[in-house]
Amino acid sequence: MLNKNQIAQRLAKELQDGFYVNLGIGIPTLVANYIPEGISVVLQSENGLLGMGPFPFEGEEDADLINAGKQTITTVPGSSFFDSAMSFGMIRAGKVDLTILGAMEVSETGDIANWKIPGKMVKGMGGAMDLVASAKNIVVAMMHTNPKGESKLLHRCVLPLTGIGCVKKIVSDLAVLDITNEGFKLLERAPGVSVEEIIAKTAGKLIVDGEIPEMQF
Amino acid sequence: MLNKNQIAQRLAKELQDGFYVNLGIGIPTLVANYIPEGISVVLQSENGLLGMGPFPFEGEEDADLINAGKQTITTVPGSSFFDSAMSFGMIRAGKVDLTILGAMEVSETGDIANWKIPGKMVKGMGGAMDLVASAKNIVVAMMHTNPKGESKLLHRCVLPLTGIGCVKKIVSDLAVLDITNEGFKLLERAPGVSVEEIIAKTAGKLIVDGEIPEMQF
Amino acid sequence: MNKVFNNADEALKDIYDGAILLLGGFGLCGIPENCINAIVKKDTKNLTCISNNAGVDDFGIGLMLQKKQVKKMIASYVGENAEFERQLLSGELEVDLIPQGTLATRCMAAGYGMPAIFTPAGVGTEVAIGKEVRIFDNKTYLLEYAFDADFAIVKAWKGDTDGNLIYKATARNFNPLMAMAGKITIAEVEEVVPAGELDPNQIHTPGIYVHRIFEGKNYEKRIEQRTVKKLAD
Amino acid sequence: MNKVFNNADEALKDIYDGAILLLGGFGLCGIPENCINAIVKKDTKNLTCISNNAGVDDFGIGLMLQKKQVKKMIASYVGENAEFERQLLSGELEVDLIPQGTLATRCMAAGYGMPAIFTPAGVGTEVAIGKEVRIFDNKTYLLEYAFDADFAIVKAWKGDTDGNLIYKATARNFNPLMAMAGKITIAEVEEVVPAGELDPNQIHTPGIYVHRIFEGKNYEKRIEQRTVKKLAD
Repeated sequence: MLNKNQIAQRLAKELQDGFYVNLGIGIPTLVANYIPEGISVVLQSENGLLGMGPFPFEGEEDADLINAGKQTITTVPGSSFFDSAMSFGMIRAGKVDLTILGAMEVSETGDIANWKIPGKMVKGMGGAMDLVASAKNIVVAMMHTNPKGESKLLHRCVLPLTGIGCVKKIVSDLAVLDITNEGFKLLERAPGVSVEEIIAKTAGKLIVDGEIPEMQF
Repeated sequence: MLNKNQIAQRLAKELQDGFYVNLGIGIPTLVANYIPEGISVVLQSENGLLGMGPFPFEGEEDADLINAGKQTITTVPGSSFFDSAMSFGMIRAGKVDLTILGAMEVSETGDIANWKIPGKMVKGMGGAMDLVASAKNIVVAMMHTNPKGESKLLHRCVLPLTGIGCVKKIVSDLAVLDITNEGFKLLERAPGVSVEEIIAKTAGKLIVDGEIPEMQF
Repeated sequence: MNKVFNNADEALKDIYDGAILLLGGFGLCGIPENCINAIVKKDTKNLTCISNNAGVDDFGIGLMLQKKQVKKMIASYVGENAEFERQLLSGELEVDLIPQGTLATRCMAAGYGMPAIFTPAGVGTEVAIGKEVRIFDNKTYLLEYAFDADFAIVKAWKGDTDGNLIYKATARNFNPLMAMAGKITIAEVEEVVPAGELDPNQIHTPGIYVHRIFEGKNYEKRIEQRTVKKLAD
Repeated sequence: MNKVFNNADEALKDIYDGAILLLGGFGLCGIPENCINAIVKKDTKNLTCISNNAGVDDFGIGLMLQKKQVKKMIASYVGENAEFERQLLSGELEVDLIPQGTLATRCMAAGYGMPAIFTPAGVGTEVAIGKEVRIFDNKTYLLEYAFDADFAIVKAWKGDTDGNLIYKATARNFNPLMAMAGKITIAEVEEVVPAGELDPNQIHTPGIYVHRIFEGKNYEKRIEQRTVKKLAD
């Protein structure tokens, strides 16, 4: 079973040289720590920045320079600032090559729910609905099950949806899966995790085709 | 009968302090020379400038700084440059207080034609269609008749339209007229021009109500 | 025509009960601190606030929520505010949560004289309920209307006496969009300079969109998530 | 990933017969001179050119018209070009004249992922023929579609190796809008600097929209209407 940093590390393998990438809050943010050698990507933050850099050194924080998670950050050379309309404009126009975000539930058809638990939690969708409706390449970082051990990879989502038919791939603590026309397709399993465990913890339709390799980092 | 500069001079009386003004090509451009003392207006050029100034001194022309008539110009303090989408955005949103433009024909209902003579001339509408469709206050500068002496203030326009029901006022070489629900309404006559001449040279419905004063400059 | 005011109280003196306000900022970044404090002091009521976030409990729009000045909140994310959640769950506060890009683009639409725009955000979700749907080139979009707000209240870095504004870094966010979208736009800036001092090539919001400007005082610029690297890292 | 090319020939080497091009500039101001000359040299045919104007007889897009490379021209104003008028009247050239703000906003729509926009420009005129009409709040609008162009070819003042662009004065005009709207965007600039040299707060076109950039040579920057004041004035 992967920890959060290992999930981020595996997600980083989805990056390609020259990609513009939007990383959501939580595990996706950690992906920035694992960008492979020799690959250059530009991080987009939907509050109006291309070319997000690492956190600032202590004492160098600038309240006017934050990411979409409201964290103080820095910029890298070649960065640019713009307003929120242009930010979501480039997202809607498909200029962002890869979007990685978290999810509470994903369905076997690629629906995603991550913004609301009726009666319990209403934080709002932020930019997630725009991102999932627009990005051509959406990868979800999530735990395979909830704290009670129930699968979060479902036949259909139970929670209010963020977007429909949009998720292309999932990297969970247990596995890497594609979303195909036939359902979840198991691609890789986490080190030490058996195919049987993944099958048991995936409620939606799961395709297991041939030998499933262990993830490489 | 007014010459072009006098028409411009009369038009300048429509300016109010703090107005943002778009001046079309031809006579309207000359209005900038007659801005009344104590009044400050900001000139918008739809190719992307607020705060247009006078022509540059010889030798100081900048090919990157022109107005919508492609003339070399300067800027005044407080000017700003922007792209054409924002330029027409502010026009559509009604932020420009006054638009003065030329016309080939105007109808008694405020329709305007100024971009095309079928079979003869097709230069294009440029920004005129956007301006007349959006501006809340459109004043036309024009000759009352064509070179053959035929009225250009018509019951209905004959030439292809630029916009419908949009012109609020006309300053011609003979008269100042409002466009009202009942047709052209004569407000002022040019020095030495009789009401009878204006009636004779106005083909559209003309309301002459009481004594018509001579224009003041 | 003078656009320059002495302070927030003067710039906001005609804000009235029941007004619809656009309030700039993302989180606590680039929010109009002086204006918000002035509205709290003035105790204007029944406001509709359109803003990406609702501040935190004791800063930003959170202060207006504490005083129950807000009737309705239109935002994309409100997850940092216990009082907000309380008022929402108790039904005291009307809330319309909308996608962030939709929020931004509905402001832009108002500023650009476009009555409505199409966006795919929210298709197939509860956001789409009751909305007009249209397919272009095999993709489904929602029709979303331009905001119609009484006042836009924004924060910029520098501004000039003609109302031209320049924002700093990610404090830009929604501010230029809201500045374009208000019937009356009030900008508070860190520094007001005479017209002519700002480079016309670098203006983010042309003065035509800004009706009132003043130099704000004592910016706190609170940081919500202070994330740092230690020098040793 | 390298975006920097040596010259126009290299940056444009995959432009093909029948392509749809967006070409920046207003009149002769801010036009991509080097790219236009390269397309003329390459003699690409059957092009659809979307540009506010069509150059003059012997400069800008006029050069492409002289060589009959243009099948269709989409523009707002073409009144400075005798060869254009001849080809139009003879039927050799297909022409779509559209309002200038519509041209600008259809570019922006493409760059912002909006399939269509509403504008009042052209309502009640021949521009409206065949177009969908819709009334919002008692005002009538036309539905106009985002451009779908193969290449956007723009001119900026400065650019960096990541493709970030800054325009100068009114040479900005349509360039940033077209830069956003191309499937492939090619920018020629007066000066290419290393990434990091431009102030991120002053970028007009973020590099995400720009696929290729090169430093143009020998700009003529012809002036169409040289209007001056004599020093004595």
